[in-house]
Amino acid sequence: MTDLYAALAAASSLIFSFDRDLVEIVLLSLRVSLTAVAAAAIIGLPLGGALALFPFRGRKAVMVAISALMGLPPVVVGLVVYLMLSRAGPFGALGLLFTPTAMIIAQCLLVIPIIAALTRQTVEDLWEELGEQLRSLGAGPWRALWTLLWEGRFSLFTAVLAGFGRASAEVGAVMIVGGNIDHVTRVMTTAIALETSKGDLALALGLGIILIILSTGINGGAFLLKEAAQKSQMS
Amino acid sequence: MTDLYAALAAASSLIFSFDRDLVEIVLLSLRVSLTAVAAAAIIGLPLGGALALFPFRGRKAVMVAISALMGLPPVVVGLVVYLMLSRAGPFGALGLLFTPTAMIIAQCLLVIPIIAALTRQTVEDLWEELGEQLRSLGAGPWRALWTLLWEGRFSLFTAVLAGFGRASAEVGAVMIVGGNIDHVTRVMTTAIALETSKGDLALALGLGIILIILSTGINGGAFLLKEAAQKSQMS
Amino acid sequence: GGNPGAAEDRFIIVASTTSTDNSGLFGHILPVFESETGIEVRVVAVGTGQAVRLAERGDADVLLVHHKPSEEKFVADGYGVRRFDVMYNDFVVVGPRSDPAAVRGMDDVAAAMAKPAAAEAVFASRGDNSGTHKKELGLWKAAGVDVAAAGGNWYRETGSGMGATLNTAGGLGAYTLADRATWISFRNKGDLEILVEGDARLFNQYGVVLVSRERHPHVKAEDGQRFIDWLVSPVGQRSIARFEIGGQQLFHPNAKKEGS
Amino acid sequence: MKSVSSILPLILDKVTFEAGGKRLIKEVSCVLEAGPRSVIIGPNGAGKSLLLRLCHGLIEPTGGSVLWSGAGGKDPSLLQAMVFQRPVMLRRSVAANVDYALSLRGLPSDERRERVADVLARTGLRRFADRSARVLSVGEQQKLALARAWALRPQVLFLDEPTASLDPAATLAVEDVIAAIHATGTKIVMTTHDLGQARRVADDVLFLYRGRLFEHSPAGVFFETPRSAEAASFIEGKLFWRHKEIAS
Amino acid sequence: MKSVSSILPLILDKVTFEAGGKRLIKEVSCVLEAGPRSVIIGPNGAGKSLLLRLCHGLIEPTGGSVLWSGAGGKDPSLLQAMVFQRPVMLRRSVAANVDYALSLRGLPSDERRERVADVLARTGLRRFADRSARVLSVGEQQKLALARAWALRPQVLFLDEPTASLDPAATLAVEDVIAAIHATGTKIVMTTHDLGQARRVADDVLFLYRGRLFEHSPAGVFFETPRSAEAASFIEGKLFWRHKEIAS
Ligand SMILES: Nc1ncnc2c1ncn2[C@@H]1O[C@H](COP(=O)(O)OP(=O)(O)OP(=O)(O)O)[C@@H](O)[C@H]1O
Ligand SMILES: Nc1ncnc2c1ncn2[C@@H]1O[C@H](COP(=O)(O)OP(=O)(O)OP(=O)(O)O)[C@@H](O)[C@H]1O
Ligand SMILES: [Mg+2]
Ligand SMILES: [Mg+2]
Repeated sequence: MTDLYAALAAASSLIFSFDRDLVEIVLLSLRVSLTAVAAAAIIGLPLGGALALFPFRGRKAVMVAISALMGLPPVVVGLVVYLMLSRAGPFGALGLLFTPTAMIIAQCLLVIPIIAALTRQTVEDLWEELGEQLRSLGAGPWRALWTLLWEGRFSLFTAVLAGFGRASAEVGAVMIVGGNIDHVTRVMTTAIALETSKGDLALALGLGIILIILSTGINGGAFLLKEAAQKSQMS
Repeated sequence: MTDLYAALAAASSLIFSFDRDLVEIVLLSLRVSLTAVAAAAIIGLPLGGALALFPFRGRKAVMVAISALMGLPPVVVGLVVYLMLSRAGPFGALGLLFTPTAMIIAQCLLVIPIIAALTRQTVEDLWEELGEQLRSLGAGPWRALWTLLWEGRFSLFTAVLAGFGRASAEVGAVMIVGGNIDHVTRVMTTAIALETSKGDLALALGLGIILIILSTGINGGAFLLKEAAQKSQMS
Repeated sequence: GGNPGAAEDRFIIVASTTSTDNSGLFGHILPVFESETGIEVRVVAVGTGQAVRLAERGDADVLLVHHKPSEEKFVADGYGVRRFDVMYNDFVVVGPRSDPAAVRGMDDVAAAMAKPAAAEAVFASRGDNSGTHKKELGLWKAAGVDVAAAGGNWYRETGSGMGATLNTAGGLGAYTLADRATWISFRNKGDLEILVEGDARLFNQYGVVLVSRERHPHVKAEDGQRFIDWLVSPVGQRSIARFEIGGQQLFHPNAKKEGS
Repeated sequence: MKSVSSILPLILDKVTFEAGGKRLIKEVSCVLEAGPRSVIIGPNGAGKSLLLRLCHGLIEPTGGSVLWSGAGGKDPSLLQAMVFQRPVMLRRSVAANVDYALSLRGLPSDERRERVADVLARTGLRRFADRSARVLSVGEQQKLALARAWALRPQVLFLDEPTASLDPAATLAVEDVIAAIHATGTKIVMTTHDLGQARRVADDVLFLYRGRLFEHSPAGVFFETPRSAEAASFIEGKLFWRHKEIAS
Repeated sequence: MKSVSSILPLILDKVTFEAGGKRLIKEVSCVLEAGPRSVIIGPNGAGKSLLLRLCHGLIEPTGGSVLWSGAGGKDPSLLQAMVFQRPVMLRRSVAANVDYALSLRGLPSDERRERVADVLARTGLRRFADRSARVLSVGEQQKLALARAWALRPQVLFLDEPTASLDPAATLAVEDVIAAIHATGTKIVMTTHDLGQARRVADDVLFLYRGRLFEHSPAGVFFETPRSAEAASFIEGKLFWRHKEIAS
């Protein structure tokens, strides 16, 4: 219990001292996770929709694969991206290893299956309701895809938040491809892992509390925006 | 690239040699993740449904909190559970630390917010369609909750799979509360993390491949069961 | 160097171990080097095994670890240019205050480690091929104990970093082998304390190697070499010696004039 | 049923409903007594469905009050049932849809089985009992919705255009069913666009137009001598929107 | 429109449709020519909606064939439109629902704006243009669905009970609208339960019963001298299911 109090104390002292290192880490965390989720949404939403709407051979196999990839361990994604970006790997020349860009790539890969799988389900449910009407109006599969993504935007929002949760929580991938370099690629989760490995559990927990506060802020903000949009379209 | 080939080779040799340690690790992984997800579903499905249906003060705050908790880093969950179960903690007397039970508890906590948040969305969508009819028939909120969970069972299935993905992928929490003790609490993801830190990237990736194969098998099996159930209720 | 361009682009990557970074040593000495040379040092702190692997693949410019045989092999295989001694500290055996195997104060570390094995008192091993783990395996050999046969019974491999292993040892009431730097900076000692120290076999040498540009043309050899030169220079060595936690010096500089 | 005292009369006092910044129901006051079949008529968008949902308690008035004055403290909602204009079916079989409604009233399973079989036979749905309710044709779904509400044996039955999608013979049959239900003492409140049906079924008529209750009179009086000009032209089948819209 | 050659006639050859292990449409063969308004009638569950969906290409027959013999290789689907029995609205405004349909045909935005305004005015929905389509009353939604289909100016317009939820005056107005659409050369294929409407609108009648096409005759012939006993009793408003079900 003392550790929990110590963690709360550590968190509040970090917050109120407005530690410059902490601010840097927080901003990098946000930049990496938000960019990764935005990219993953841009890929995952149409991908999931396409899986729901386009009939092709092996579609079910792809659906199972995507849903299995939700269970992709971050460490494995990290390793694969590492091998690709490593100097000895095919994209080594880009010099992306141990940079925030590498972290964004890894998180994006991690989040795509989540957004795609959840989108598939939502779009499939909407298609059951609207499919015949859209086909009757002459919407081709592509057009139907965009229409259903738009129709389902408020439900899909939750899918994107789930993806953001995964990105902001994971440490395995960014640790490997980012290297947790102080002032360069250290983010909240790698900082937490570092303090844990040092055995400083209170500080680790304190950072965890700050991460949750951040995540709550972002989710809350997004939620209010969604509510406002939903209300305005109701009238 | 050679590393990727080496990984494939490592994976296939592990699989075909039917390594006894590997079997042990795989079985423990399955036991931990499946139990955790089952428990999380039992808690998260009604919880998410209740959030969608029961109006109470602060409901929106709880919704935001749950959705923020999807971004809970496994390490933080691990630390909290660790502090609870450690000898010095409030449940220390149970002697659960560094046992599979501790790992199940940690993963369950990690997965509940995911299942609850996705369930909330699905049940809310169904309520829009069926709500007035159910109220007219005289279904109280509890009964409506169960009815909607049942009506949405095929969509909710995807939510549970997302939770399973998270559980089977995470390493931070089980590492801390399980301790990655060989033959006792070593699971696939902690073994992967270990091989990575040893620098044996090929073996780590090989284990990752096996984990994905496992996860694909489980998702595929679940998917086929769902399809069969869906077909039988269509007629 | 690979990229001598704008000042903020001027950096090297050092693959090192968690013990050096987690203890805060780099946080102490790097600002000195950076302000002197304008070269930023980016430290990727991982297990020794992973650090060597990173350097072999050309993902670091400099390797700084604490397992001499691996470092020498690294040079011999043509991945590294030359190895330099930098500093040392030592390992300690820590265990629960109650000391069920009664090893407190022994000065023969091999004999001391044989006792928990005989008494089947729990011993937590890193089990991760780190420098510390390799050292521990060497000591078991000296003690004549076959840990592979011990299974998960009294010998527990945690497969994690030093701090985490210390935590696990604390939770299990187990003995473990730790490097002194991590032990001193470990802030969650709980019930653990140092039981055995001072044996010459617990000596822990750190070495530094520049990654070969012949093998990896993009390596920033000039800047990397400057860092190595600085580490073994009197200024660098003094900097290392001055790093203390709670009045205790963590690393002892011992660079020779010549690399090995 | 008979043993339970009636929750009626239902008293609407200046009931107003606003949504989307519009006043959709405007100060409607009326009393619906036990006994007579009340039929609400009015053009599309007049607010008939909103008014039924207000009476049934599915939406709350933003002004005024809805009072079941006979309820005397007990919960009136379990003594009502409603057939919606767009029937909503659960994702289960036809029989299970009726059974579900009955299980909500806590009826024992053998009585449920009996009532399910009874209402399905009387609405001509017996051969669909095991079919998934959501693949039924629209008319069949409307019959099922009626069967489901009927099975509940409510004191008050709200029907929102219950025969809109039924074939002529089924429409007459459902009118017979309504008469039979009414004969057991159930209060009927329904809407319809079929003026012939209104004449056949109504004991009293509520004429709604643009959210306002223009008339509430006995059926004979209403159809013979409507008080308002709006009601008169509605009965004649004159088109409000054409005149208003195209002229405007 | 006029410049495009007609995709008609539509030829159904032994069209059969099975689902859930049941044969729901049984070997229906007929030819729908350009010109006359074809009205499909039959009791609930006869298969009218299924038949329209088969013609419109929304579902594939499990036997037989549906052929647009005038199409000559080009895609017939963009020259058809359908008003569903249960209108389905997108989650956007009334005007945007019509506009969306037009945008699918690739019309320029000013022509779209014009057509949207035109059809909304003609169906009395102009004042709802900016309202969310999903809060409209059922009747208003039915009008909107008609407006949306109409705006597409199809060669063939399928209407599945387009006036089921409309008030009497709106029903007559929609019949006028249908006549106007027909006058521009559009083929009308509709279902209705309103026999009066069928008499007013139909040029030829298809009588469907239990998935089988019993008759396809000119309207005058059908209503005066129906060939089958089933059609005769349907016209008289006799109830099939009561006799069949309760007796069985
Ligand atoms: N949430 C809402 N926001 C804005 N307008 C609404 C809302 N709900 C209903 N309306 C409007 O209220 C009016 C009355 O609707 P209601 O469904 O009661 O009509 P109705 O009399 O049942 O019509 P119909 O005969 O077509 O079924 C309609 O014009 C509808 O567009
Ligand atoms: N997927 C399906 N599985 C089983 N039965 C089905 C399926 N789809 C439709 N049916 C059945 O087919 C029959 C014809 O349906 P359809 O909707 O065409 O009837 P309809 O003539 O349009 O009736 P209504 O006048 O009520 O609209 C109905 O009895 C319906 O229950
Ligand atoms: Mg209505
Ligand atoms: Mg139909």
